[in-house]
Amino acid sequence: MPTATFTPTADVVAEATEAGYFPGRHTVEITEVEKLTDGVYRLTFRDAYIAKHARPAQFVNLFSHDPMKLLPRPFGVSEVDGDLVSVIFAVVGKGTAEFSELAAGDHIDVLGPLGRPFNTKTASHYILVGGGLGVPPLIYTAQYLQSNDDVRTTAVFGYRNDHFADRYVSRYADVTSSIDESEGNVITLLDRMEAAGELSRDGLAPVILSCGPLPMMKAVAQWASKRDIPSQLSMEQRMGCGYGTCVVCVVDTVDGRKKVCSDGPVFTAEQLGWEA
Amino acid sequence: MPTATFTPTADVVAEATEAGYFPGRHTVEITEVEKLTDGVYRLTFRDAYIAKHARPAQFVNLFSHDPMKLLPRPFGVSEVDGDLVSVIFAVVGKGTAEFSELAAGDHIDVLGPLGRPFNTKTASHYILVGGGLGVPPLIYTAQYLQSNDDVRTTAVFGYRNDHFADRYVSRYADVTSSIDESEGNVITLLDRMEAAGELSRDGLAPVILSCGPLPMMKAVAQWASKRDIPSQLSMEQRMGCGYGTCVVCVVDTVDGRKKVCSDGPVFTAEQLGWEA
Amino acid sequence: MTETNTPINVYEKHEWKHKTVVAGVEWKNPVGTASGTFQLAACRWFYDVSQMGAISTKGVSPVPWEGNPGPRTAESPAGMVNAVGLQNPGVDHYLVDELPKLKELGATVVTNVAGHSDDDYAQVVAKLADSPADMLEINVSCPNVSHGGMSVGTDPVALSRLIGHLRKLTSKPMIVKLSPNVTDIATIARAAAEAGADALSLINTLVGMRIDIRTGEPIISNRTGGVSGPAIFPVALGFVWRVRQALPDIPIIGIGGIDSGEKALEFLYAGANAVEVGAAALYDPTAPIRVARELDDLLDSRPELAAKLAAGETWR
Amino acid sequence: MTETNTPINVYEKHEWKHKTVVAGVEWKNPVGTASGTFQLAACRWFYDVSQMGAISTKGVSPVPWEGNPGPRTAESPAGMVNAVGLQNPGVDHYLVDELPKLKELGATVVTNVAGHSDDDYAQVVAKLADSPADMLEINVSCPNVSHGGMSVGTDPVALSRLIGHLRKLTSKPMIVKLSPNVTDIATIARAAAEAGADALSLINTLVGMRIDIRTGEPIISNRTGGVSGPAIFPVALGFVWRVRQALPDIPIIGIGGIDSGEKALEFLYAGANAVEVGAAALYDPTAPIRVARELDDLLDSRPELAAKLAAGETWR
Ligand SMILES: Cc1cc2nc3c(=O)[nH]c(=O)nc-3n(C[C@H](O)[C@H](O)[C@H](O)COP(=O)(O)OP(=O)(O)OC[C@H]3O[C@@H](n4cnc5c(N)ncnc54)[C@H](O)[C@@H]3O)c2cc1C
Ligand SMILES: Cc1cc2nc3c(=O)[nH]c(=O)nc-3n(C[C@H](O)[C@H](O)[C@H](O)COP(=O)(O)OP(=O)(O)OC[C@H]3O[C@@H](n4cnc5c(N)ncnc54)[C@H](O)[C@@H]3O)c2cc1C
Ligand SMILES: Cc1cc2nc3c(=O)[nH]c(=O)nc-3n(C[C@H](O)[C@H](O)[C@H](O)COP(=O)(O)O)c2cc1C
Ligand SMILES: Cc1cc2nc3c(=O)[nH]c(=O)nc-3n(C[C@H](O)[C@H](O)[C@H](O)COP(=O)(O)O)c2cc1C
Ligand code: FES
Ligand code: FES
Repeated sequence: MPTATFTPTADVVAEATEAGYFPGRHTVEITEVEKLTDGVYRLTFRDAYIAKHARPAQFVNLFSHDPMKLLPRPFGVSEVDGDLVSVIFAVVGKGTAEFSELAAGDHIDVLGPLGRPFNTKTASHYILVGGGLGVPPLIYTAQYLQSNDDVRTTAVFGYRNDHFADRYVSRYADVTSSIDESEGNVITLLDRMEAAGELSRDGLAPVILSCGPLPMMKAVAQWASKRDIPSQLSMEQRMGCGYGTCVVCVVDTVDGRKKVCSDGPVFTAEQLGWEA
Repeated sequence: MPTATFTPTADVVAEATEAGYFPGRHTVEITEVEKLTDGVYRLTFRDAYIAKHARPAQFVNLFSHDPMKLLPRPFGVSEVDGDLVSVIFAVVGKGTAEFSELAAGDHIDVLGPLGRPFNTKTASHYILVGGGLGVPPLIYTAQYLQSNDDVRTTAVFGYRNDHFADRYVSRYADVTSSIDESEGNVITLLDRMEAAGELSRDGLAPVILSCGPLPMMKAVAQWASKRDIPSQLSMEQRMGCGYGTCVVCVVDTVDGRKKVCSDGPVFTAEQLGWEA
Repeated sequence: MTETNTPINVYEKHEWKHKTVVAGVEWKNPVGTASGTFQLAACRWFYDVSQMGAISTKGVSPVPWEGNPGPRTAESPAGMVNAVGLQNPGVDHYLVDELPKLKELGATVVTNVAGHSDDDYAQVVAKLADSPADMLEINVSCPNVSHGGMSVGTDPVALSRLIGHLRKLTSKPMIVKLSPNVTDIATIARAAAEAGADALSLINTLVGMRIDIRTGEPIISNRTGGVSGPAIFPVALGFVWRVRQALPDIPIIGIGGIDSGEKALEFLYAGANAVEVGAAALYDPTAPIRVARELDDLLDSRPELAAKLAAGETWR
Repeated sequence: MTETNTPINVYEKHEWKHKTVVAGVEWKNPVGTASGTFQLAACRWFYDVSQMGAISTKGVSPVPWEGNPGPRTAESPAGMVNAVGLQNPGVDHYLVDELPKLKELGATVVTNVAGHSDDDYAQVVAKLADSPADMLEINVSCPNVSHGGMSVGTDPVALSRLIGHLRKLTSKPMIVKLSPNVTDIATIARAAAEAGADALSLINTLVGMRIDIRTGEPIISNRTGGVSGPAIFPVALGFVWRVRQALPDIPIIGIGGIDSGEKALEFLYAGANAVEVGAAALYDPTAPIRVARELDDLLDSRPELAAKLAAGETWR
């Protein structure tokens, strides 16, 4: 069945990298689409380039097969396995509804990896504070840091109800704790960690990496700021290109309006003016 | 793979006919796509309603899977076999290029049958004069008239080179004669028939039913008119709806501009002012 | 998540849950057909046309018009270009044929009026004054005729004069159909309203064209035509929004690229009282009734909006 | 049959076969990037940007502008709506950053100029007068700023005054970029030409919007924005056609919905000397160079058109 209008050359990725460029939009094969919980799916595709280059909090643009829907759908990379790349997404509109109906063997157009990653260069205890559909990039952060002996990771995830991502993040994080709305939120968990003296771990000072709904991230940034814990927040905005050329994806920072896709998605609490 | 924007109800045809309406646009299964010659294909789909109701020179609208391409592509019904309907088409643009890449098991949206058929009510010798991609509806005309003992049919087909439709029309027509550009054109064949005294057959007076390029049809109409042979011509025009509501598909007739899709596609030589 | 993904059986008997009122005229639901894309003789075979909110019929002129020669259409991305040039059999024929048949079926009828001159419009409106038409829709926005049509709809002074004149000829609710091919829609809309329009409908088509790269020549005989279909949806919505901002009270019928209940709903949120479905009916004959049904369901969960519409009010 | 269906390797070394000349400036090929959809820092990683016919850079203002708050975009059928509001780091930054880097790479540069007032434009043009920019493109057509921008581009008197003024400040070839949101494009185009424009580029975006049916509110913070992408292609083509009919001699750059060599070719047949690719570059980063390559091949079989372009002439 003929679909996408976009017809990439035989092997965009190989041709681009050979010529010294980033691969443009290209078509990849889907290897799995799995339902995690109501309205939440995990989609895996084969892309050696993205698998090799993705860094924590970087995202990929997925494109609809419907040429009526031209704009990219950005999703944080949630896991990498060999040359397989996974994203986890919630069905919120027409594009994600379409993606949820894809299956192994189908194809999809992608562009990526995109965005500036979390800064994970310091030897720290990275507390990965995620809410809702902000958790996927934090799963990958845990995975990415797993082999790094100089750091420790603790996942602190808040869910509406089903703890759908715990089984993924717990593969990689040193500690996983999660909570749902019936019990409290990520601040509840952070408070508990503090009370238990677990903010530092193995002598490593805490750094918060967070992704989730805006109110949650603001609360987290302020909570951290009060304790002098540095925090990095991964932001969302509607995008035109995802690679920095159109300036539509802005958030307000203390240095003016910045592009989520290429100045971010990661910003520090200071940049966002979110200190307590 | 999700495609067409159009999502018909479970069974538009059954629901519509049950309620006393014509079936609207609906999705059918393709059972075969066959290449007949360079750039010419025969596409067969399953549609009991169209199979049952189609009359000679009626057409069906086929729709692209690409929602960028919304307008109908009209094609004359070329054959019916049980509940299977065939069309034969040339690849001339993006829509037909897409259709040529479809295969058995794919689906396609259709609307039809549409248009006013040839008048084949008289007991006559119907001479089916077709050129190029005008031949498909004439194949079906021959098929439709095959079981009618009161009439005789002779196919007179002109091709650019490959006589791709002979094997279909000769299944049904009493006589099939064809020619390609290396030898002459349909007028050459008509002249030969006249010379051989074959314009009437079994005492039945000739009526010409024609479909093909405009210059050919004009020549045929004038040739017939000079001999007082009635002729009916099946016309083409770019369409908006195909069912008579938008008035975009006009041709000029002696009674003013008429809709090819619902006043036609069949017009008489008199209506078109094409008498010699 | 898309709210209307259960397929609708458009043939099922349906009791409309949410009506609208446009300039005092009750529509069974807020969805009409758009002028030029509905002909009774064609559409009645596909669905129960009387179930539409209203039927806006093809523009009628004082005498039969033959329109432009073919080809009259070309495809464009997610849309189409047309240059029919208002071919129609004239108002006298309309009065004995299309209109009585539609009324007999129980349809709410909006009679679309075309003209090449003020006098043309006046002749048609005068003949329709005592007819059973429920509303008149004065088309001052057709881009495909060289006189009248769009030229009146782009000039506030000419428009005001025309509408003022027509106002004296009829007490029927009079909708003025506006062109998007203007610099300042608010001024045009205001001119129509102040001259006596009871309601506005917009948009008519955007001027556009296609060229055949095999020949280098325009595909349509008239060269340029009017663009319609999903492609123009955001533009149409923007026009309705701006007119609503400028004129808080006038009833507005939103038109342009509607092919789903969701798109219809966007128009209602932009401040329209009702909408009309045009091009979608061409590539999907039952689209108008499907859109009406989808919208009827979408309004279930929006009681505040539904109540406003039923009271002849709007969201903005 | 589509003529360009062999996939093109945009990374392959390519000798351009068909150049164009716009207001005396030679472009390697007739395809440029459209302003606001190209930033060197982003696009250079995806393809050799110096290979474009020209690079039209993001509108620059006398001082840095922060633009509109987010969200700034919404999707529309086969298109998008944007309301960036001309965020840019200002002309001084441009002169030390984007421009020298582009020239160093060997690009032909069209510097797009933005302003809120005549004086704003004048300041930028004055600063660019001695710069290595190859051409200036005066953007009088941005729908997303409340002063200047589109308001100048829709008023022939204001436009004439502005262009006349700028003409005195620079001898660089000056393109005036026109808005489609006008009643009478021919008058506007003529005003620009008579005031000293060396060329015209069109179209900028059409005003439009989207509403979120979950909230009933506009998606874009600025409420309305500008529509671009394939959806606007036939409208853009119609504008170029009409300007070419009105002004047989002025060089025209056609813009709007171009995503293939075939669509670019339609603009050339409508009378454009060159084209620019905008939105398509957003959802497909290498689209501009692919379109250029596809067009280069299409022109092979159209030697008459190719010869005219190379001589600075047009098809019509
Ligand atoms: C950097 C980044 C990373 C993200 N990572 C994830 C993730 O890992 N998992 C996940 O479920 N979601 C993630 N999102 C949100 C996700 O991009 C949107 O939910 C998705 O684009 C919605 O597409 P749709 O077609 O279903 O919605 P529609 O509303 O039909 O889409 C219409 C347009 O709006 C855009 N849009 C709608 N909602 C959003 C949104 N919240 N953010 C950005 N654009 C939006 C779409 O991309 C599209 O262009 C991320 C967003 C950003 C910016
Ligand atoms: C009543 C009728 C019966 C037809 N029967 C046959 C048939 O049996 N076999 C066959 O090969 N062709 C037939 N045609 C012509 C066929 O419809 C076109 O070749 C086809 O629509 C081209 O589609 P495209 O997408 O490939 O071309 P594109 O040029 O990409 O199409 C763009 C638009 O132009 C329209 N269009 C282009 N060429 C024509 C044309 N010649 N006539 C009408 N619309 C056109 C398309 O339908 C579409 O809306 C018939 C046409 C009509 C009107
Ligand atoms: C083929 C065709 C014919 C039209 N004829 C008329 C007409 O006679 N009078 C009128 O007011 N509008 C006419 N229109 C405009 C439509 O009513 C409508 O305003 C426009 O097409 C935009 O809506 P859409 O995108 O839903 O088609 C016509 C449109 C089309 C496509
Ligand atoms: C995100 C975005 C930003 C734009 N910014 C500018 C600008 O700064 N100056 C300008 O003259 N045009 C600007 N435009 C308009 C484009 O240059 C172009 O005229 C328009 O988008 C139509 O072309 P397209 O359909 O190929 O995108 C912008 C368009 C987009 C989509
Ligand atoms: S989405 Fe285009 S710059 Fe960020
Ligand atoms: S195509 Fe619409 S009336 Fe014939």
